[in-house]
Amino acid sequence: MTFQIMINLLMALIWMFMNDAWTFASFISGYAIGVAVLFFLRGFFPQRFYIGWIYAVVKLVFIFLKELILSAVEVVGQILQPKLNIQPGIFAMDIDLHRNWEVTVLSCLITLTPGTLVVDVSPDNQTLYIHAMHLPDIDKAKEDIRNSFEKAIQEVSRT
Amino acid sequence: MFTALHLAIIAPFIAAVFVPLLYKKIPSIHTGWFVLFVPAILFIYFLQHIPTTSQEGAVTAAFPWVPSLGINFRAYVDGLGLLFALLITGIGALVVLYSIYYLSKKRESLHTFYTFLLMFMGAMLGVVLSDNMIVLYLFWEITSVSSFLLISYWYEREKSLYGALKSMLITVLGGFSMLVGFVLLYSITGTFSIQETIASSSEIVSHDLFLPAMLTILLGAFTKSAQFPFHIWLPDAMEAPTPVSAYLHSATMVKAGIYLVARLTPVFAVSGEWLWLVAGFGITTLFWGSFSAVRQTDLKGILAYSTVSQLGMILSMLGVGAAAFHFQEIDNNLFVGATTAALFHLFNHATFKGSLFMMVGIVDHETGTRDIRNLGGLMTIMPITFTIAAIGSFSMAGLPPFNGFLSKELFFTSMVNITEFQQFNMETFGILFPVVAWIASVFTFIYSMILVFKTFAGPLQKEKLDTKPHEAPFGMLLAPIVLVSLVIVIGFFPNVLSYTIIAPAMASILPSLLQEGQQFEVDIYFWHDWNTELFMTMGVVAAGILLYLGMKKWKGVYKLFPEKLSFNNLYDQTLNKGEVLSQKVMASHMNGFIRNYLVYIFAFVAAALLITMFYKGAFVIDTSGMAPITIYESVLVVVLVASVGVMMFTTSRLTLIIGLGVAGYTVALFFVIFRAPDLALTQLIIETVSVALFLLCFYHLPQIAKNLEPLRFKAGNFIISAAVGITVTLIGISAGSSRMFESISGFFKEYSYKEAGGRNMVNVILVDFRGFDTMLEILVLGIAAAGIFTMIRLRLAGRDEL
Amino acid sequence: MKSNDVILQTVANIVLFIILMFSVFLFFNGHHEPGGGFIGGLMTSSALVLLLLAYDLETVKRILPVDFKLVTAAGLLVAVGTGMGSFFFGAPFLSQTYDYFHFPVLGELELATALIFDVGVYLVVVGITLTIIQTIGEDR
Amino acid sequence: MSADEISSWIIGIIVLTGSVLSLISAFGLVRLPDIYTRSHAATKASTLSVMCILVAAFLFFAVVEGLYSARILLGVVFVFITAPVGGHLMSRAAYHTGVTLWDASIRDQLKEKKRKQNSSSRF
Amino acid sequence: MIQGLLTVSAVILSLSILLALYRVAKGPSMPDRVLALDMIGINLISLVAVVSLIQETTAYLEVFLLLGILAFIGTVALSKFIEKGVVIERRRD
Amino acid sequence: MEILMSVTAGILFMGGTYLVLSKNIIRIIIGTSVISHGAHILLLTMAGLKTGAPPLLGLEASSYTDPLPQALILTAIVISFGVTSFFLVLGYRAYKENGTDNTENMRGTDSYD
Amino acid sequence: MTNLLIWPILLPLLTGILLLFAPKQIRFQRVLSAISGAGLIAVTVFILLTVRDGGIQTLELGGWTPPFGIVLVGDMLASLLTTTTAVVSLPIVIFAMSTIGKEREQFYFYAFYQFLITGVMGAFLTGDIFNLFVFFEVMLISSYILIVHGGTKIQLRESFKYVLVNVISSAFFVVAVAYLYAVTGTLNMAQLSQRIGSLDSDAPILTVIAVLFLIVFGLKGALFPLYFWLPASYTAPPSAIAAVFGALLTKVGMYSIFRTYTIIFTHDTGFTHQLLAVLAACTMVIGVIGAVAHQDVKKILVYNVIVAVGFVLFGVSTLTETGMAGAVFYLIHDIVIKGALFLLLGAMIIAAGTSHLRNMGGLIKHHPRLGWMFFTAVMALVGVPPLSGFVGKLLIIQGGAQDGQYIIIAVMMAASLLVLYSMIRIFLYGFYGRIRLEKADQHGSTKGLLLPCAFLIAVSAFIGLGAESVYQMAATAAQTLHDPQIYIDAVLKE
Repeated sequence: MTFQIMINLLMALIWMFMNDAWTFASFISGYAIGVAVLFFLRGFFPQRFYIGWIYAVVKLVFIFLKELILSAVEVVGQILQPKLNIQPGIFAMDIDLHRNWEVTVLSCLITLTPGTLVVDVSPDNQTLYIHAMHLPDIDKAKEDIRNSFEKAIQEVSRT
Repeated sequence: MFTALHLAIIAPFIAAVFVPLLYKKIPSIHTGWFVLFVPAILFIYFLQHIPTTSQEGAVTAAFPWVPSLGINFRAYVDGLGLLFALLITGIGALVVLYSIYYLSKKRESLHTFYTFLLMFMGAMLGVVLSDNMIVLYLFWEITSVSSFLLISYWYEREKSLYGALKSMLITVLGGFSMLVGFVLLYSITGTFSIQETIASSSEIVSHDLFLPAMLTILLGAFTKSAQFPFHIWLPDAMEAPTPVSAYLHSATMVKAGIYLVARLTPVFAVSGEWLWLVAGFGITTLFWGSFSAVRQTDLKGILAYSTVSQLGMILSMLGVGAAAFHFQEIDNNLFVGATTAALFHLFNHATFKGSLFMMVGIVDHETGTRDIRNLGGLMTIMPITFTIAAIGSFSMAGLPPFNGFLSKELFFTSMVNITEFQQFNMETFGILFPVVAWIASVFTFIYSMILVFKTFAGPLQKEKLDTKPHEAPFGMLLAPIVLVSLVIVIGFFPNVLSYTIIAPAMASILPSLLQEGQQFEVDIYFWHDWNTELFMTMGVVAAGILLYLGMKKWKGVYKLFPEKLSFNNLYDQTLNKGEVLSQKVMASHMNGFIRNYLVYIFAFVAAALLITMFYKGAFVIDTSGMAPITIYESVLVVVLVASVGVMMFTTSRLTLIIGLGVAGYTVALFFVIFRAPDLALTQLIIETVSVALFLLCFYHLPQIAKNLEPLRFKAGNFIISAAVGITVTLIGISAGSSRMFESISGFFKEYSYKEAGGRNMVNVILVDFRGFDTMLEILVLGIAAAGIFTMIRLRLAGRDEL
Repeated sequence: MKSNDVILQTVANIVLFIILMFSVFLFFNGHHEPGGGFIGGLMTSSALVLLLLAYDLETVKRILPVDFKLVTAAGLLVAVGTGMGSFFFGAPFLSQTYDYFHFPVLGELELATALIFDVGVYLVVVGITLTIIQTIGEDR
Repeated sequence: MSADEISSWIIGIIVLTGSVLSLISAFGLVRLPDIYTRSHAATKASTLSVMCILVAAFLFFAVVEGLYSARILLGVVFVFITAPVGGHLMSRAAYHTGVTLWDASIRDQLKEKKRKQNSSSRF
Repeated sequence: MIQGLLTVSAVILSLSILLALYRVAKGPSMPDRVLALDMIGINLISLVAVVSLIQETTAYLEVFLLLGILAFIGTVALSKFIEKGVVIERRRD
Repeated sequence: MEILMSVTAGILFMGGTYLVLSKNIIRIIIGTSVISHGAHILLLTMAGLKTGAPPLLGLEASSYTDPLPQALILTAIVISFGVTSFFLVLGYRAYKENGTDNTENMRGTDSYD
Repeated sequence: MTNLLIWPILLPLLTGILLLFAPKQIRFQRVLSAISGAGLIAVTVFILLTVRDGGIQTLELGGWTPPFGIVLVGDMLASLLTTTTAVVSLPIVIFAMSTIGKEREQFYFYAFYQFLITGVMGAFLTGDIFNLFVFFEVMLISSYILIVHGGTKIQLRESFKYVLVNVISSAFFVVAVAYLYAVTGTLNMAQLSQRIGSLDSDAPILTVIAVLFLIVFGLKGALFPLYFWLPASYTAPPSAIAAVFGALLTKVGMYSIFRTYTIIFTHDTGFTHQLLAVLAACTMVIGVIGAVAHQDVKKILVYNVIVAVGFVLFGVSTLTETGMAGAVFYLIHDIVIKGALFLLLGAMIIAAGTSHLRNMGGLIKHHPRLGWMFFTAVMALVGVPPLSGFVGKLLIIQGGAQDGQYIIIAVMMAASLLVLYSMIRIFLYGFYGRIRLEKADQHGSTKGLLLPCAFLIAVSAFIGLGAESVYQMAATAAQTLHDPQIYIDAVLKE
């Protein structure tokens, strides 16, 4: 993947050389041409095309944003209730991710999801301890986490 | 110009430098022999000046020291100066000679002794031969210092140190006072030259500072010449080796005060205060000294008080002599005689007192004691010494045919004459002078007798003496013999002195009385008819003998003066109480508790500023041109105040640091609001780093103990801190309301980009306009960091730091 | 108790570079926009502090085997040296100058000696912050 | 209404939304019963609020000054990355120093885990 | 008009800072305070942003990011301190 | 506004002074920090508030705030940072060595005999 | 030549920085410090001569015309003080080499020392009120470290107090500058002088600010109700450090009062200078009380430092040329002689193994040179002519008399007497008196320690005997102070 990016950059540089134009605009156009070329030749590389990866990242970010907004709304709702109607608690959740950054991203996501907050990670990165604002409807949250977040992250980390 | 005269004055100092060298290099010869040359040569040198001075002339030579301040080493040899110079060198030579035998080559560290002695000699010459008051003061202080050193010569003796300190404190006190007097005189006349001051004496009298100047200078003279009540140092100074006592504390140094009075008589004598003060203190001292001398049991003590008394006598004569200034002619001027008498006695006193001291030294040296209760019967064992003692004492007592008789007679004459003076209430109270003088003379007679007869007559008390007494070696006797011969010679031929030395000296004291080419009539006669004075003398002898014989009966009188009330005791108590008091003062506030110090400091800050402010009416409010208050800024202020409040009252250290963080961040926000982006950035980061540092250090620090401070303590703190806050605020408002000038910042706006090539003015100021500040500021940081490193790594704990 | 700092460390790794880039940006920007040697230096130090927070002294020392005391001294020397540079031109101490230079690729750039001075400031700030923090941190 | 006015209205409203969000989250901070629930309020709502406002600022400068400031966006990203981490660290610290859960909490699986480890802490 | 809106926002933000400050003051536990601080830090970003909008100046653009960074570092430091008592560990075993 | 800021600075001084006057080392050190905040605020206030745009010529405003006090404050801030950190370490070293964080027990004896 | 004035600052600064690079190389540290010290003397003397012959020298740092940039002003007062500082700093550092201990030498002692000198020099030379603050800070932070250097219990305890007081006073300094800037809108001293001098009204707020400045500098200079921090903190560090403190630190505070109260705050002298005079008198009194109260030799000397503050400031408060010349003269003398005395006491303590008079005695027997040097120094301190203390004191008295301050003159003379008393006690009970230690059981050797002391005493004697030339310079300095227009013209070149 890194290799792909390097080649792409090189192509942009070559494009600039050829045009003899050292501007940002020519860089962008060179880069765009490079992307196109690479897309056609993607079969050459053992890994998947990196634009796809970028797409995954972007998707992850959007999930992030969406969850953030939802969660904020929910929290606001809970705060503004005249009477606090919550049953908080901490629950453990096993995860299926190993790399440090994966765990990190997941934790961040969880923390930004409605009603959940990672309190601790077990030393072997296998279990997250999560505080929930309202424990009774946590099962759905768990499902959400498993289905959307973990999957999105795995999508990103897939090579 | 540096002349031979200067060299003569400086010579002893130069010699003093070489003394230690000689002592070290030539240990086989008593160092005194080398030293002896100095005074001897100088004596001869000064003798040469007699012809000049006896023609009313004066030798002067000026050498600049600090000319722009009017301080010049102007040596001035006139009659008065020469009289003293001869005394100093002459007696000096004899004393050195005496000391060669008195001080053991083996036991004593002679180099220090002779160094000090020579220092003293030079200083004394300087005092009497300087025309410049400041130079005079210079030498004056050196006499005090060298006297201190000589008194404390045997530095392991507690009493030496005590006496040395006492003499130093008192004489230096006088010296300082005198210096102030000189400065006051200077501010009247604009010159430090004594002669010039004398020349302008008529204008001085009316000046406001005349009296203060006179008083302060007199204080100097009185302390130096041991006048009542400053005489207390002199008896204690007797701890010095006897040659020193003979030299400094009878013949020369104590007479520096007399010299000063005589020297300045032309300046001050016109005023009545001078007359009363000088004569009054003199006569009091005369009485008190002689009265106290009688009760002494130490031979040196007797001599000390006797010296005090005699100095008082000379001073009183000088004082009375000042009356002469109120008559413009010397013809029929009765009071001129007083001055003659003073000078004559000055000389006489040096001779007989010097010999007596040396005599006592011999006795002490040979018997090991000076206590008259242990002495007696030495007459046969030490006949020469006895003779010396007898002549000296009789002269002192005022018996004929010795010189003391002559001066005593002249003294009585002047005392009697003063009652006829028609000014300054003399006609009313003047009668006190002859009366007191007579009583004092009686006591003088008594102690003179004690001196002779208690020591040499009566039975020998061998058991009380450590050694077997015998006559002293000839060398030791030589000096006193010379002196007593003078006593006799002058007794018979007083006029040897009168025209060579005394008349010129009088011309220095009473210059205004002389017309051109005139001279003083100073014929001194042995016989001057059956007059009051002679009867007084006879009365003295009669009463003296009676009282001496019946001493046991009236000695109880002394019990009326308890030790507690004495000036000596006053001195001791002042020192002790002073020390205790100062310790109390210090202990009361310097208790090492930093909070108390801060309370004082803050209280002073607030008080000083607020008082100034309202005393000067500096408080102003001018709201024009001020920015309006908006609501969110007010909220920020509330935040800041709240955080301060939290910090003030929390007991959790983490809350404290968080409060600080909040305050810091709010300050940063203010920087944002008030358009200071660089500041905001810096403040934010620094605040964060500081917080991190605090946290780092908290690992090492304990939690804050609760309830450490009682409520009163806190209330006090609150009041003080509120005062500080109010002060800062009020001045801030006033200063902000009274902008008087345009700020210089317009320059930066104009030139930041043009000249320094930067658009961020603050940064340009930091790195260019005021780059120097920045350089130092990073230096501060660097030092702080290195300091922290050092503080943590370098631990010499447990080591005893001296 | 030993705790798992995986989240912190991972985030710190990313954030570190953002901060460092930002600090360099602030430093170079200082002459025209808010920023400069102090702020840049402090920012760099913050980055390193973050590293220290996320990891530990040993690790950071391994990554950055620098004696920060010497950095401080070097910074001071640079700052003072810039000042002394003006001696060679007979100008008063600390005289700064600047000019515009044309560089290939980069184009027209302003270069000011003040920038070198600022480098000194930057070095000192970084040096002292880390000296202080390391020393205190090592003290037990 | 001109385009400028409209855009400034929009920006204003975004800003206001952001600040209201922040107020609510502050309110939550005060109102919610224990540190963990407060963490929810603090991390989520205020992250959103700051993002709103920063985006508004970005838009403002883009519209008014024509300045597309990447620094603002970088700021957004930064907050976005760090806010959850901060919340996590805080609640972890709270937990490890023994700050108890609200009485009404119904489960604590971490506690069971911790009991096994039998740990001790400084506070 | 937008100025009015912005001022209102600034006030609201200030108020929320005050509220958080109340939490800082009250506690009860240290993490509570630090949490509130973290939030103040975030709110400060907002506030600075609003102020720079009010002043219509780009001078504070750096401040946003910087505040974010510092708030983060501060929070990390404080939480480490609370949790471990040590801000910087010597060596992690 | 200047008056309000003067008052604020005064309050900072008051708070700082109050803290400095207590017996505890930490409170004292923090008190000095608070005092220096007050001093900085005051310096800013004294220069006159809000008289123009931030002192960046790039903004091309018609008037700017006085940049000089800002530079001075910056210097002062940095210096007080250095001093504060030194003081802090000094405080804790003093505590360690003397075994107390109560200044009343740090008097040191002054003997007069 | 342009940059002449920077050298007294730059030389120690550069030396200090270079010393930072190799802390463990003791030989390098020593040699470089000594060379730099000697160089500093040469440079400052050269400046002194230049100023004497060529009038006030200025250096506009960065080439920015005052009042916009920072300007260094070498007038007579500044050059005299820098020279004296240089002359004192070299012997002290040489003294330190044999007393301070290897550990301290390895931990930047010399560097801190050089930085301290940098700060002192800069404070004397700067012509900018804020730059003065910065130099104060350089000096102070170095002094903080030097006091605590070594980290013994007593050092830590006392330096905490010292730092605290100074931090607070620095804050007040900033505040004072802020007020002054608000009212006058400038920082350059010459322009301040010019602006304040041009005021028609009496500007009461300036009086308040003047008092605030007096407090700030009084705190550094140990003026009467602000001296509490001084005694303990000056006794805590080793002798060499105490010497540099006693000789220089308070002097910088005094110098600043000197500067501000002569060229800046001359609008309301009836109030401000009378206040100064009264405080000066109180300072003398409290100083001698302290000196008399103590039996610890260091404490005695330290309180004498306070007395000297009173003397000098009294000279300043008279606002007469004579009085100010006296104050300048006395200031110079006091720097030299306090340095000498602290060093001598340091050697004495090493010889006696104690600093308490009760436990000393008879040191003269085995340390005659030390003893006589000490005696000479005491005489110089007291003002016995022809040593250095005399002329200054004389001039101050004269100035006081011109100003009509007779009561304070009396206080001053009484204080001088008690100074004598307190110091001569050290001589009497330490050097004289019963011999406590025979040669065999000496605690430490004073070998090599006497040379620096002797040098300083020789300087003192030189100042006294060569008073004419020194006086000429002091008078020039006083003239500049008395007539700020000279200063203004030289700096602003209008």
